[in-house]
Amino acid sequence: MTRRTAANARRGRTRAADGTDPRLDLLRGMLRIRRFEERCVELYSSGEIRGFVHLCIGEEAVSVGVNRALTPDDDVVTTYREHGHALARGIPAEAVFAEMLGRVTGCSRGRGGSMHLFDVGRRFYGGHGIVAGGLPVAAGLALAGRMRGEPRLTCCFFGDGALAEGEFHETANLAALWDLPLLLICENNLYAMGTPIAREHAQIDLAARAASYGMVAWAVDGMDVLAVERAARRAAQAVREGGGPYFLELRTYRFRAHSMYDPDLYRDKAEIERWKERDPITFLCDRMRADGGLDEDGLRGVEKEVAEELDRAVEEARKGGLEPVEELLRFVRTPAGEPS
Amino acid sequence: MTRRTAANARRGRTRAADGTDPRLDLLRGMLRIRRFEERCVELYSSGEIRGFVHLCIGEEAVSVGVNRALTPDDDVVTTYREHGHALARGIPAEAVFAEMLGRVTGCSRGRGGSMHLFDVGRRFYGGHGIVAGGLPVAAGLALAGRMRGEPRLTCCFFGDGALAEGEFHETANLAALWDLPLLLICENNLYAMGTPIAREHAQIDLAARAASYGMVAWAVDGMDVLAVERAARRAAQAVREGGGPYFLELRTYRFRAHSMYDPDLYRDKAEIERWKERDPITFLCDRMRADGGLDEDGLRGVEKEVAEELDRAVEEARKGGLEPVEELLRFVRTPAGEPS
Amino acid sequence: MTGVKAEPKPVTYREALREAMREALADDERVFLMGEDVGRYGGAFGVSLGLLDEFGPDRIRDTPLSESAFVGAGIGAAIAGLRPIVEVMTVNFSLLALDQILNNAATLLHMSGGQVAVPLVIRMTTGAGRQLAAQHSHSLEGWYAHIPGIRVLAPATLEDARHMLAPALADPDPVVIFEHGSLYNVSGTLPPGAGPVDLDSAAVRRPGSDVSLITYGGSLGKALDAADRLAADGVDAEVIDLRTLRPLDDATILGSVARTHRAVVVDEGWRTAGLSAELAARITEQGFYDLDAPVERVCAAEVPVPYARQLEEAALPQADGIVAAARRAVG
Amino acid sequence: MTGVKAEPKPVTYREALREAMREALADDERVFLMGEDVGRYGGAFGVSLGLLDEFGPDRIRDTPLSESAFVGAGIGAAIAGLRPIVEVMTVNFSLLALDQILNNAATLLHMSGGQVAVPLVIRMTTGAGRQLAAQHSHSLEGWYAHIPGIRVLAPATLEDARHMLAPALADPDPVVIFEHGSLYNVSGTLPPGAGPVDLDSAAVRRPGSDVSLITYGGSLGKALDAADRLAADGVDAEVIDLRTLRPLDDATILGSVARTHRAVVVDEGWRTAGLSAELAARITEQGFYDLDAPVERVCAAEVPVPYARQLEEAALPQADGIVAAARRAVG
Ligand SMILES: Cc1ncc(C[n+]2csc(CCOP(=O)(O)OP(=O)(O)O)c2C)c(N)n1
Ligand SMILES: Cc1ncc(C[n+]2csc(CCOP(=O)(O)OP(=O)(O)O)c2C)c(N)n1
Ligand SMILES: [Mg+2]
Ligand SMILES: [Mg+2]
Repeated sequence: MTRRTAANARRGRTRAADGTDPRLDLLRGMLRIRRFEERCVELYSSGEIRGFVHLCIGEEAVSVGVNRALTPDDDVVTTYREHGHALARGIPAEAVFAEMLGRVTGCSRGRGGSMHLFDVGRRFYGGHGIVAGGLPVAAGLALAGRMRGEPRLTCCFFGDGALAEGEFHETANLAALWDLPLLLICENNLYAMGTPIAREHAQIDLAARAASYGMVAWAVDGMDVLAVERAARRAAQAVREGGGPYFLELRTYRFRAHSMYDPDLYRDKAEIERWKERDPITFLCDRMRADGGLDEDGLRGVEKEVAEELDRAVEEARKGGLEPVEELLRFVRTPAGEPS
Repeated sequence: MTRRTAANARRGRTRAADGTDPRLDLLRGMLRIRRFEERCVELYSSGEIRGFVHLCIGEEAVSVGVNRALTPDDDVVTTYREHGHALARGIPAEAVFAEMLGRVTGCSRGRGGSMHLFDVGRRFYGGHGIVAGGLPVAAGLALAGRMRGEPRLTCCFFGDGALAEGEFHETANLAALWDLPLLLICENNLYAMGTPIAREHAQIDLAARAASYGMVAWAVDGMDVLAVERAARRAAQAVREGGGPYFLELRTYRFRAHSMYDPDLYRDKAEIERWKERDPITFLCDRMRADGGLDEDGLRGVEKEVAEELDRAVEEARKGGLEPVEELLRFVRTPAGEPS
Repeated sequence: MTGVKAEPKPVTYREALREAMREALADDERVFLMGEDVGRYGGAFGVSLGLLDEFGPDRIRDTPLSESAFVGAGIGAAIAGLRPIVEVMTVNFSLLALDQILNNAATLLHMSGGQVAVPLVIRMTTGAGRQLAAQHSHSLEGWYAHIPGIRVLAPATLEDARHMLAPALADPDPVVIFEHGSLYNVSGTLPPGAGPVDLDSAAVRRPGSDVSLITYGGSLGKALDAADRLAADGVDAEVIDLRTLRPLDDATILGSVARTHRAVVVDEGWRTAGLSAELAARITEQGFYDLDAPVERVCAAEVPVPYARQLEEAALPQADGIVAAARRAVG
Repeated sequence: MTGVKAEPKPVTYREALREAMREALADDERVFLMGEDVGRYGGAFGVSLGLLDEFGPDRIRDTPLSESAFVGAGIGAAIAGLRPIVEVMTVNFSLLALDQILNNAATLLHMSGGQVAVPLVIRMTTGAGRQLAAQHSHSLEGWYAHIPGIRVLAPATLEDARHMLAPALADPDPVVIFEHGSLYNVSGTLPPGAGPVDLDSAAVRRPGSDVSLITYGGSLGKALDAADRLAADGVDAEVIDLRTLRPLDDATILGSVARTHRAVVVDEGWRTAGLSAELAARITEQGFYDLDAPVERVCAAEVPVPYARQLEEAALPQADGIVAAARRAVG
């Protein structure tokens, strides 16, 4: 994107060619993720989705805002809390539902489930269940882009807890040392499972920690999708221009428990309520209403659109077949002959 | 030690009760390590010492200076480059030679060799061959001291290369988070094997990196034993007073190759010569000569003393027996009955 | 009516583990628990729920996400004379601490010529069966059983969950305890007054004369089911619960095979170079002339465990496969 | 005199490995080498000496001491279509990268439903015998052979050192290559014009009819010595070099045992639940009625490898022990 359009986006007030408010896309993107995950809860309760499921409800501004700074050529590597990242990246809701329902039509043919969404066509490289385990892989994707002189960058999402792992440290040093085109997105929701950040890190200013490796690092309000988009665009541009890795700490909060198994007994309800007042969706709606960018019809329209899409998606996903057990051993190794 | 004696030591000019210059001990300590390792080279060439041997020649000021700040109650954990740390800690030269000769009289009964010197009586917990692998163990020793409210601290030596490992990162965060009584001694000799620090770390100011974990960190001239002692005493005192972990980066240089296997082709000879001009032993001698703290007789006397000790030590070490192979499986587990 | 003993009230496997820790913490001030979310959260699987309130944050320590550091710290604390129980949330994450376990915990005693003992207990959840997919479904007990210097335990019953920890803590050297994720909610009653488990002996959970089903941990239930089904058509299977995976109790295993002349090993780990291979090899080495048929192995298929239910079920040992293997063995 | 072929000049195992890498780097621009000290230092064991000058720092990459990061980076680069050769200095340090190898390299293809292939080659030095003590003497090939999704190679000869890399790089999935530290200085001549090794087949290094000695890597030489000594007193031993440790070439192994009716497995790894157990188990499963005696295993003693020479020698498989085991087998 050019500096001018970036500047306009920064003001967040430009009109798209068709005269609609571009913020509507952001709103739609976040609502879509929110409603998608609410369906996940239903499907989990009905026993159709199993295993570990980690919701990002409350954190939608991160996936939607960051994704605006990415091109289809960029790589994405993420965590088990990745429904939002996958949907924002453009993986159809139907393929993600199907994956969680364990269908062969799922984006990982039902072999991955909620934690392991993949879509190589969209350069979406998962869906990693080992905390910080995706970081070295992302560094390697970035290294390949760099060695080939390709314009792409690699965007890697991870949590605040991941920073305590050795794999974060080793990757941060490697990326800074080799000037890798890596956009490091730390989704700081203040908790690693039940452990608050202050009991996880001696230095809780995570951007400062990252900067100590000699890379540029900013802390951003992760509940304001426009601020997230702005920061992500700036960082992405700098990375593309050869500025080496950039680190963004997006301060956010998860409104739901860590996973479906988590009784969530370690957080003070008042704290949760306080954060819900900063709900990224209401926050954007209010701003758009304030300056006339949105009216009730508009909002209802978006809600309806999303509801219809998700109805269809669940319906289609349910129609997906199951991988026959005869196929169990397929994909352990690439069969001779298949292209690598 | 009291602040006053510390201050005197700082001036490095106090006279011991017997009127001798206390710097003489530092000189003797460093010379002893230097000559000890020169014997190691001979014993290696003669095939009596085998395996990996890593010399600290050029870095003697670190072990001698730091050890002055430790009490017999403190714990020491170190690396494979630990002859100097072991000798400074008081492990008899004979026991260390015997270990390298693989004798049952060695400080690890011949099972460890050069890289794995142990002496639990002196709270010397090895001798670790995995780079950064000793750090978590040191944190645990410090944690135990802390949980029991004991006054001891744990001193852990490691190299500049070790900082790149995830185990350093995890340990640094844990130590700072839990305020552990840990004295972290980074022996920065500017190389990790053949890799210069600038190709090892994006941020080569290692003290700054350590400080980013929220602990106090200083860089010190590791070729000036008085400066090392001064800094170590200050840091140790602060740690004992509950100041949490302290990190000292001691800037030094190894005059010899990484190990006996290393042809040392990656360093510019001129660089090595420049550093040799800062030889910690000559450096101290010159200062002592300058202010009358040492004359040629004095120096000859020390050399003679050391030579005689090492002659005896080698001789005694060679007399040590070999562990019978029937004992091979001993110490894999503690035999039932033996105290734990 | 008087003189009647009160019915022991039912407990879960989870509660039995917790009770064992509570007892250890209360009886020995050197004991403490450390790991990710063991405190405020109560443990990823709720095993330590409530212990923080009872024993405080100094002895029930939440750690950062740093498997290598906190396992290594457990080693150091053990060396210093404490008795740490380190919980590694699951075996899947223990790879990040494996260097500390192999190169330090298991090695220091020998490498120091007998000076540095490491009385450390490490607990971890293991196993598949809950649709957690490839990265959260490992069964790597066989890897740990390969390491000289450590003892490896796999409590499969309420009694073992309740009574293995005390002897593990009494062991002067490192002990790794594997808790199968499918067992935590298993509930039953504990025989009152049971004592510490003998950590050197396997247990015959069901005596039988025609074939020995040898297993441990999460597969014990499947083996017992298979035994019932075999009984229905006249095959009398003996079921051995290894309990201790290192060192293996050869006497009990070979004693059983000497009676039945046929053995089926059931292991949720992958087949190649796993624990099942060791059992098959030992039985054949020591019982070659007792065997009427080659030792059968029922293991996990050699595939990263998939999420989809039908695929996961097909990937893991099931009663059907055990029955079929036993039938092949009895020919 | 004309028409005489020039004698091929002697090369070392180290040079053969280097030549294989040079060829790969020259032939395919997607290939690059990355690891600790592979560049300026020339590799801890000198294998890559000179390659930096020839191919430059972009393709001969020195990495920081960060096993997990640079192995993971190799995985990422492979996914992106490059063909990285990652050198992990020794297997002892590979534990720090094992999470990346097991949970990513070996798992991504399946977990992604076939989308994410990882054409990565990892080289590492393995083995004991040079008095490097416990932390530098591991033989963990058996652990790697346990992992579905990866291929494991152990070149034991000059030819294999020279000709295994090309097919390994051609493999669309991860390959781990173990180079035994005692082999680097072995020298000999390479048959001219030899082609890529068939990575699916073991090799009969010495035909024989009385007993099969089955081994790989650093133990091959010991097995061949043992075979010579056995021949001296009339026992004709066949020596099998596995070459590929995963997948195992059952046909060659069982074919040999079908002829000799006796097998001795020689493995420098620890005995319990190692590769030797798998070999013993498979041979018995598939060759039960061919065997005249139980499969013998000659392995490392179950102890952290000690420094002292006499202890280290006693801890490792030696020709004496192999001869003794073969004699037991032939009864
Ligand atoms: C190496 C590793 N250790 C532990 C776990 C278990 N676990 C899964 S998520 C999680 C918390 C991670 O917190 P954070 O990085 O902040 O991400 P968030 O879940 O908050 O998005 C833990 C401990 C794991 N998956 N991997
Ligand atoms: C985890 C690990 N990786 C690699 C090695 C091989 N190795 C031994 S020493 C060394 C260099 C360490 O450098 P530094 O930490 O600066 O210590 P120094 O040798 O300079 O004292 C390397 C790469 C090892 N022993 N452990
Ligand atoms: Mg978090
Ligand atoms: Mg160094």
